[in-house]
Amino acid sequence: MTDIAQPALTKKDFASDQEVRWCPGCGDYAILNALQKHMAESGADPAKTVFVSGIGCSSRFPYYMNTYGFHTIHGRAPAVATGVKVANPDLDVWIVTGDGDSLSIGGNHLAHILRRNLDVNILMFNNEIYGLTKGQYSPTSPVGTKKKSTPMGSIDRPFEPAQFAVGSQATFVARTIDQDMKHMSKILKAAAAHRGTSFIEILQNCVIFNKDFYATTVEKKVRPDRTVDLVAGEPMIYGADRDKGLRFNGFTVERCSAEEADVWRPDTPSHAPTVLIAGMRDDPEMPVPVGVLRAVEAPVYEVGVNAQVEDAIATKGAGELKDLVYDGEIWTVD
Amino acid sequence: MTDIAQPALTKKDFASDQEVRWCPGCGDYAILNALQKHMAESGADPAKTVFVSGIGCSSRFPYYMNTYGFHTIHGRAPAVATGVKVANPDLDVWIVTGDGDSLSIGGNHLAHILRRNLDVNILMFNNEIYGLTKGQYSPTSPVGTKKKSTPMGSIDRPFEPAQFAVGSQATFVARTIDQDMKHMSKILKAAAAHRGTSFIEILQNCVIFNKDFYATTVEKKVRPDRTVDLVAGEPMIYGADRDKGLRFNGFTVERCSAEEADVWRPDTPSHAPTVLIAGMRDDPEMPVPVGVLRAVEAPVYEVGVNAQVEDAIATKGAGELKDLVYDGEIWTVD
Amino acid sequence: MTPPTAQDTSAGELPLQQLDRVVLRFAGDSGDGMQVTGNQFTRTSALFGNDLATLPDFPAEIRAPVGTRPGVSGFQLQFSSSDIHTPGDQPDVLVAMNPAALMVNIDTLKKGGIVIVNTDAFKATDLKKAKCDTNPLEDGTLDGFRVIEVGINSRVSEALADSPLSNKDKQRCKNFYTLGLMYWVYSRPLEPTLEWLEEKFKGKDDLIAANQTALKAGYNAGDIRELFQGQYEVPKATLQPGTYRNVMGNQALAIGLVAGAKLAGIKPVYCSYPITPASSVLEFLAGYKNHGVVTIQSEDEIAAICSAIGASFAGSLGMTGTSGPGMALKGEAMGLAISTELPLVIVDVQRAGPSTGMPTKVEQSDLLSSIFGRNGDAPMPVIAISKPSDAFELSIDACRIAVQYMTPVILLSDNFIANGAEPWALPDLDTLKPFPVRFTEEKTEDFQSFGRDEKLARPWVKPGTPGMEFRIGGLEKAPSSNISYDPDNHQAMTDMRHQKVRNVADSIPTPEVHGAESGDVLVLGWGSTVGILRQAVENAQAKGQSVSRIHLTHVWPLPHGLDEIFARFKVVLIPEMNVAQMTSLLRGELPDHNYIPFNKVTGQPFLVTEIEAEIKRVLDEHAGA
Amino acid sequence: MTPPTAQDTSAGELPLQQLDRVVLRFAGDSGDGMQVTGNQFTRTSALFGNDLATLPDFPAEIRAPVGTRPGVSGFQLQFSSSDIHTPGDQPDVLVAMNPAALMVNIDTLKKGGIVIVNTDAFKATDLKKAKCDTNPLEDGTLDGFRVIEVGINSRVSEALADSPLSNKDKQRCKNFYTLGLMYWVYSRPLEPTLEWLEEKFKGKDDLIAANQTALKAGYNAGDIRELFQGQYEVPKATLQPGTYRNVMGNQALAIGLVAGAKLAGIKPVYCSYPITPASSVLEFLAGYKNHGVVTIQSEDEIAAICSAIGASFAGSLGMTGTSGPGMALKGEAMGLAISTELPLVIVDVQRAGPSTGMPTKVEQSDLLSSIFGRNGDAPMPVIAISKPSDAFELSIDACRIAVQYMTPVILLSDNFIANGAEPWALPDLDTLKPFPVRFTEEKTEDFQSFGRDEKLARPWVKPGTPGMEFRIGGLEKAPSSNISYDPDNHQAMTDMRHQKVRNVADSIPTPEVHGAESGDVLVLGWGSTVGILRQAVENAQAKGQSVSRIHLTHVWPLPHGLDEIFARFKVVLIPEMNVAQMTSLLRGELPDHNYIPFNKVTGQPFLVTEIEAEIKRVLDEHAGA
Ligand SMILES: Cc1ncc(C[n+]2csc(CCOP(=O)(O)OP(=O)(O)O)c2C)c(N)n1
Ligand SMILES: Cc1ncc(C[n+]2csc(CCOP(=O)(O)OP(=O)(O)O)c2C)c(N)n1
Ligand code: SF4
Ligand code: SF4
Ligand SMILES: [Mg+2]
Ligand SMILES: [Mg+2]
Repeated sequence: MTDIAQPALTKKDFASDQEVRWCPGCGDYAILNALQKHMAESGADPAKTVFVSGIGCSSRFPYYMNTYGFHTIHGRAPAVATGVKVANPDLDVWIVTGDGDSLSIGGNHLAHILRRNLDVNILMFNNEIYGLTKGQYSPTSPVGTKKKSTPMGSIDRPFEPAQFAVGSQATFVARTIDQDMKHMSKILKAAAAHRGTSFIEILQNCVIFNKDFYATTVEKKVRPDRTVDLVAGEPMIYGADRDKGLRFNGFTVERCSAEEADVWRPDTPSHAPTVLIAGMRDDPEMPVPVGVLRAVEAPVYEVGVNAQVEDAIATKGAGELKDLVYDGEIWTVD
Repeated sequence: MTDIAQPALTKKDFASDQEVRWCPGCGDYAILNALQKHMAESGADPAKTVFVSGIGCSSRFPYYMNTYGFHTIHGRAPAVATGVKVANPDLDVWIVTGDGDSLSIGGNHLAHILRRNLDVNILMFNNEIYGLTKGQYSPTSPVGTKKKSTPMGSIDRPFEPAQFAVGSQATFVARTIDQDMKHMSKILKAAAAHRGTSFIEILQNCVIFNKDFYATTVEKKVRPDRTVDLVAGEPMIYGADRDKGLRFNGFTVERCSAEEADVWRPDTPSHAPTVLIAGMRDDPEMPVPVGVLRAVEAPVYEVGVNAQVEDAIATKGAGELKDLVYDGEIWTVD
Repeated sequence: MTPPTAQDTSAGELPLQQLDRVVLRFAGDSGDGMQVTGNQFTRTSALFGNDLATLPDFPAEIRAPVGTRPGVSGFQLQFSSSDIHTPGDQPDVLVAMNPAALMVNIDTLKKGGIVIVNTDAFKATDLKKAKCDTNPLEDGTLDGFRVIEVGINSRVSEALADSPLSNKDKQRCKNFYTLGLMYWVYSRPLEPTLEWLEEKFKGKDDLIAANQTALKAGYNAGDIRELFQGQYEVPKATLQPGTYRNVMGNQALAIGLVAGAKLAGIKPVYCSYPITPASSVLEFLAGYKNHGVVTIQSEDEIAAICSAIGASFAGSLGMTGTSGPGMALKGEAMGLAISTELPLVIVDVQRAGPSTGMPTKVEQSDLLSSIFGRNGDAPMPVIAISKPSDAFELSIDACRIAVQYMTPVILLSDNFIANGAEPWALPDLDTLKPFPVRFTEEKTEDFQSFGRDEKLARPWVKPGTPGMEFRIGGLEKAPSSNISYDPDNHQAMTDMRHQKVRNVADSIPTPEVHGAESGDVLVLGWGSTVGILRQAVENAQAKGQSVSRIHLTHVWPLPHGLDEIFARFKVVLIPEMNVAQMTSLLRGELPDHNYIPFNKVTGQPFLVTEIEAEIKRVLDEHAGA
Repeated sequence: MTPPTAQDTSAGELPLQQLDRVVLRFAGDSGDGMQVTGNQFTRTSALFGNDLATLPDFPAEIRAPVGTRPGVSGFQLQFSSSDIHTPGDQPDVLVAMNPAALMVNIDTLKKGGIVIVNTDAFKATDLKKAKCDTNPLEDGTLDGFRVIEVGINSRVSEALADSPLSNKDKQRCKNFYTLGLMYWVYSRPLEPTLEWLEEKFKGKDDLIAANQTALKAGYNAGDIRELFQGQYEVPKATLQPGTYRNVMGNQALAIGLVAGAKLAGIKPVYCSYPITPASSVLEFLAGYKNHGVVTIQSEDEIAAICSAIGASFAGSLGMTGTSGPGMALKGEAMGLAISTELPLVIVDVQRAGPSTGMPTKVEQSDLLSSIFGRNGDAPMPVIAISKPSDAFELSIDACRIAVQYMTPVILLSDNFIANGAEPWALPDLDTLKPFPVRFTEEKTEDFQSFGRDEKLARPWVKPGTPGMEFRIGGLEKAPSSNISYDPDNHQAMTDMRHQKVRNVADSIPTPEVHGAESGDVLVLGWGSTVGILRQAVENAQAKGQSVSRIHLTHVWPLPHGLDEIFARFKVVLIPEMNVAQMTSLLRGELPDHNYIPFNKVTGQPFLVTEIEAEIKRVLDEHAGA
């Protein structure tokens, strides 16, 4: 929303005085870095910026931003943020959450903020694990995950976050990678520009409890061949040599040569291309899609809510307390 | 699951001795009727059948079935049913819920039972309203719904239940209509036959608080032109004269003549056809799809959970209490 | 509007008897319009100048099957020429529109009371629906009552012979026929209802005409008059002078919340998930948008309180409302509001529990869970409304405490208050004391986000204020608002949170003792029992018994001065609609007194006679001591 | 395994001094392996035959930045030749691996105590990380202590010169060097740890060798020995004869739940959502699948309790576990279990609150919310574990009460118990009394789903049983289990639910009074304060003070006989890690006694000396009275 002004503040101005307390090597550091950079570059006003989070390693985020911040309770950040944004639509509200916070305990609030389409940005740090509680599997962990509470492997089929988001009527869905600063910056910018709820899944390395997931999916060495960056209006191309492509064939996605690749259109009215592309995650032969997976326009909740108040005032006149109290049938006793 | 046996019991045997207490004319009666019929016809064993519900008009359902029944708390039926089914996989478990119960307060539990794919059947009575609390709009009410709590019209964009379900990795999604007994029976049969969680949305008439929604969508007179019954392997045809058809064109659905209609394949691996078809609901020009919207195979949660227990016993031997207590480093003091 | 006169010029030949008070109960099928009938009678009596109290009694189902007992809807009112405080224990007159209504209510009718039955609704099928094996009009059920049989259906048909309405629609005028009849019996004017009908059915002239005709036909049913052996009159009461309106508890509460926010000078944001009997607070507030009220219908109760907390964090006055099951869900978030010290008003319209319980029935059983029902040491003030007409003031006070002390506040109401209507002596709005919020906008030398003022409240900084950025959360914090695991800090913050809530007692009045300042028995009440306890104690006092009464509105922290008051009585008798929760609370807080609990947990209010009997029992046991 | 001997044959020239008890604290960075060190020392001492008690102290963060104060991890243990009950108030010896560890812990060290510092970790950068402006080794911080400086890093490098490990990996053996040193000082055998290392690093021979070498190097560091002026010996304690193992609270609790289900003869289904410090109950149980244990990691706490309720409905023993914030979420569902009268065990491992609070710190502040924290009158038994070794028995008792009374039961533990380890005198499993569930499989003439046995428990019918189909739910119900809004029925059911829970008291023993049966002060405790209170009271008794002690395990309903016991003392002193919650409870229930609360809410256990001082204060104030 904010116009890109001459950056009066630097990245450092967005760092709070709190010591950052994630494990050394945790992917969260890079995301913090990217955010502070984004804030500075987009000319954000710290006084008008609010970070709201739930509980988890990721949710410590607000403490490290020199903006307003609210570290709430587990899973409820979208609900708290809804109150913040409706009460004061001028605030630039960012939600920071984890895969457990947003898709386990908080799944319903996430779904509802997405359908309401508040103009906020959601950063979901997906490390496919519960970090803060020391390593239990999460709703994004693949079947068979052997962790503390699942010594014989997890049984539940995971959510695919982008599919969950569009199933909840999300208007903006994107995915990026903690270690890819450039990509992260690009996605943050796109999300900030979107009017409505932006849902960004950030693949994040929990070096303590789940670094294997990361190593086999998006770590630098495997990234070019294991991910595809989808850019609106451009062909879907990937590979270290950018020689691989993807194309749609009815209701499947196929690998093809770069030349044969289809153009990516995240603004397609139907959810279909997003769910198709997001579905590739199930298939180890296919790259993990990153980039903007969906971006469509829809009315924004807090605007509608406040517009009704204004309309009511415009039509009925600004109410006085006496209009409410001295209302209906009144009689006097002397 | 149950073999179709010679119906030893009749529909009446599945009616409990409780007086049914819905409003006269409520669509819930027809559904109750259909269920009792289905139970009798499928040769169900009342002793092995459990109905679990949340709270709402719809959720009174279990009281009227002469089976085991649990009327739980608002939104939590899927969680309770998970415990029932895991504890005793032999029971045939049915969840009855409303649009508020399942998609407002209970959205998260619904999503999680769908991803876990327990072998239970979910009947979601969608009347696009909160009936029991006397008529507030629900998460399936269209934007602009003017009801008690929204005198100026609702602002939130609704969920589309089928899209929400597939976004939550549902393996079976269907939709039917309270007043169409034949269709309901067909869908109930298909759902019962599905191994995994079957999610059935039943468009239901709340004659007291929301009959208008019903009248303009699926009431008998408008139904042939306003709905399309999708049948696996058959062309997508509808209309009073069955002269209208639907076909896919890239990521859109188009109306066409019956001859040009595409064949419906609810077992397509990708979610795309389901979300495309379900998306027609937004478009007043398009019919509301009913029938089986998705049906794919996936492992079943309670089977996996109990198999791990059996595997553990098979490999480690059935544990004795002393193995747990007298474990690790033991020493004696005399 | 000035009160119309009560003159029935056509009463001529029959005697007119004066009564001090009458308890009337209308009962019929939910479809029979008994609530409308009751409300019209109430309204007319209020305009006429009686004191009155009402008790609507809805069926649990939206529309139970016609003619069945669970489908019975009732409305009881007491109207009087002197002060009254309850809708009356037992009706003097019961109007029963069908057998189910008769059977459900006959046990409450006063011995020798009048029962008016619609004989047209006592056919075999009607009796079957009501599960009557024999006809109660004939089987002795009504022995000992004065039975007035009226074929209301036929009479309505006759009266509306010329109406173009369908037969079904004509029969829907039955309730106005009945109302007309009762208006005649109690010498009430027809005008207010005739006018109301014109307003209500504006544009539907046939409906207006038919209902008005039915009303008049009932009023003028000369032959029935004979059966009553005369007409009654309940003269005006000498009410406290003032301006009045009728108000329901939930409405007064909603208006109070708006008033509170206005007095605080900030925007009210009410977030709620519907639940019986709290839903109408949301619905009323949603109608007040031109007062700057923002309402959100949330996805559940947890979201509702969290959004309200978010709104308060952003500098508005966050509010949420629910009933028991919803309260049980909000506990964790209440802890967050306590820990972050944000203002918040949490309305709990209590209903019978546990669990889903009996949603349409009354109970006071959320007292202890309001005070203690959260993990950790998590104190918060709790206020209890006693009746519709003080909901306004106490809602304002909840807002005041919330913003002055930077704390969440629970505001308890109940089913009886929520749906009960009574005349409200309208306050002089100029006398309401504003308590404007002053957001902290600049950092003084020693500024701390969790610094303290003289009340121990922390400063309220509104996001958007330049240079004041800070972070808060549910982890324990140092005064700076930074996370702290320091042991001494946790002790200090815990003590601070407790002391702050205790300090609220400094800002609330010691409740008045009604009756002698000392004596044998002090009857202590809180919440919606107020009218019943008042009546019972006044009756006991009139008999010369040594009984006084005190009623708590601020139940946590307890107001100052109670210890001294209790010490002046031998025993404190505590009637409650729960299992002795206030008794436990008082024993824990003020252990040095002799408390006697008296409990009723039937989903129904106490009867005045029950309280009187208990007072007598306690006096017999303790007066000599 | 038989206990190894404590003979240090190489101690030769230095004096060997006998001590009755020693309190030792290891402190270092979270990466320094202090928990392993502490556990090894504990294990060796247990095998040797000392009595002991431990107190691990984790940092709040998973991995706080290296070298910072929040990253300090500590482990305190007391080992003794006589009975001890606490890990000790103040360490006699502090091992500090870096400046942060020194600074965080030095205040607790006994005046004149020994502090062993790793001087290699006191470089300028280390000091900066620990926020030390000056070097505490030089600035007087350590005045009054005996400081033993050891360059542990260099010594480890030297000792492992020949190891093929990387330098970094070599330095990870520092903790074993330190452990070796302490083994020498306290004449502990090396064998148990040498063996443990082989087991632990099986297949990684380099690691085994390096750690073993480091351990021995520490043990044999001749020059350092001089600094200690001799070796100490803490002889074996005369422990209660029996078979022992070490057990952590959460593990004993998990085993107890399995045992309870086995004794009930039904399948345990534990449903939980991870939360500190309860997660490991789920993790332990997930490892017991071959015992027929089913575990579900649910999507949240509400789902967890609901699935557990579903499992109980289906005829298994549903269980769930969490900590404070999760408890606050489960309230509504607890009400459902109460209303449907289904057995259920709800574990609450308490942590410091309110809200998120201090998740890794101890508190007892969920007492009142456990008892009262649900809408409506919703009574349920509450049991409180006191220490790891009785977690087993009380978990069984929770299961017993749940199935015998058809009720949910709350089992309270806390952070201190959960992660604390202590020797567990293993029970003779043959003496455990089974309480097999008998499902009702046939309808007798007067069968009712909510009929009652002599305990007032209702029959348990298992879905799947032919001919017994019934429906239940959270609405009020008649004995038939059909929905009922009948006023008298609600009163009767409410009374029944209360009485049933009260009846549980008939099945639990009156707690023992430790000390004289009457006197001036009775110290009453519950939960994890048991060891500290026992020590303090024994100390006071040894001084001849008129003090006795009682400890509650069943906190709701209260056991019979307390009234009589309390009456024999002038005052009842109630030390608690909350703001006087037990005091409130007892005043409400047994109002006739003089209760004195003594509270500490720092997230840290009481010190024995604090309790002793308070006993003295109370005696001074009340003994004369
Ligand atoms: C009500 C509640 N339940 C459980 C917890 C414990 N808890 C804290 S964070 C967390 C999950 C964290 O996982 P995720 O959201 O993925 O964040 P990460 O730590 O991986 O960044 C859990 C279960 C809690 N704090 N509150
Ligand atoms: C915790 C809780 N919150 C709110 C309610 C009130 N409530 C009962 S049913 C209901 C919604 C019903 O809507 P739906 O699920 O669509 O069912 P319907 O009545 O329309 O069949 C609500 C809000 C409740 N009983 N419990
Ligand atoms: S546990 Fe994992 S997610 Fe949490 S701070 Fe450490 S590395 Fe990061
Ligand atoms: S309110 Fe609506 S949904 Fe409920 S019983 Fe009546 S008609 Fe049916
Ligand atoms: Mg995570
Ligand atoms: Mg509905």
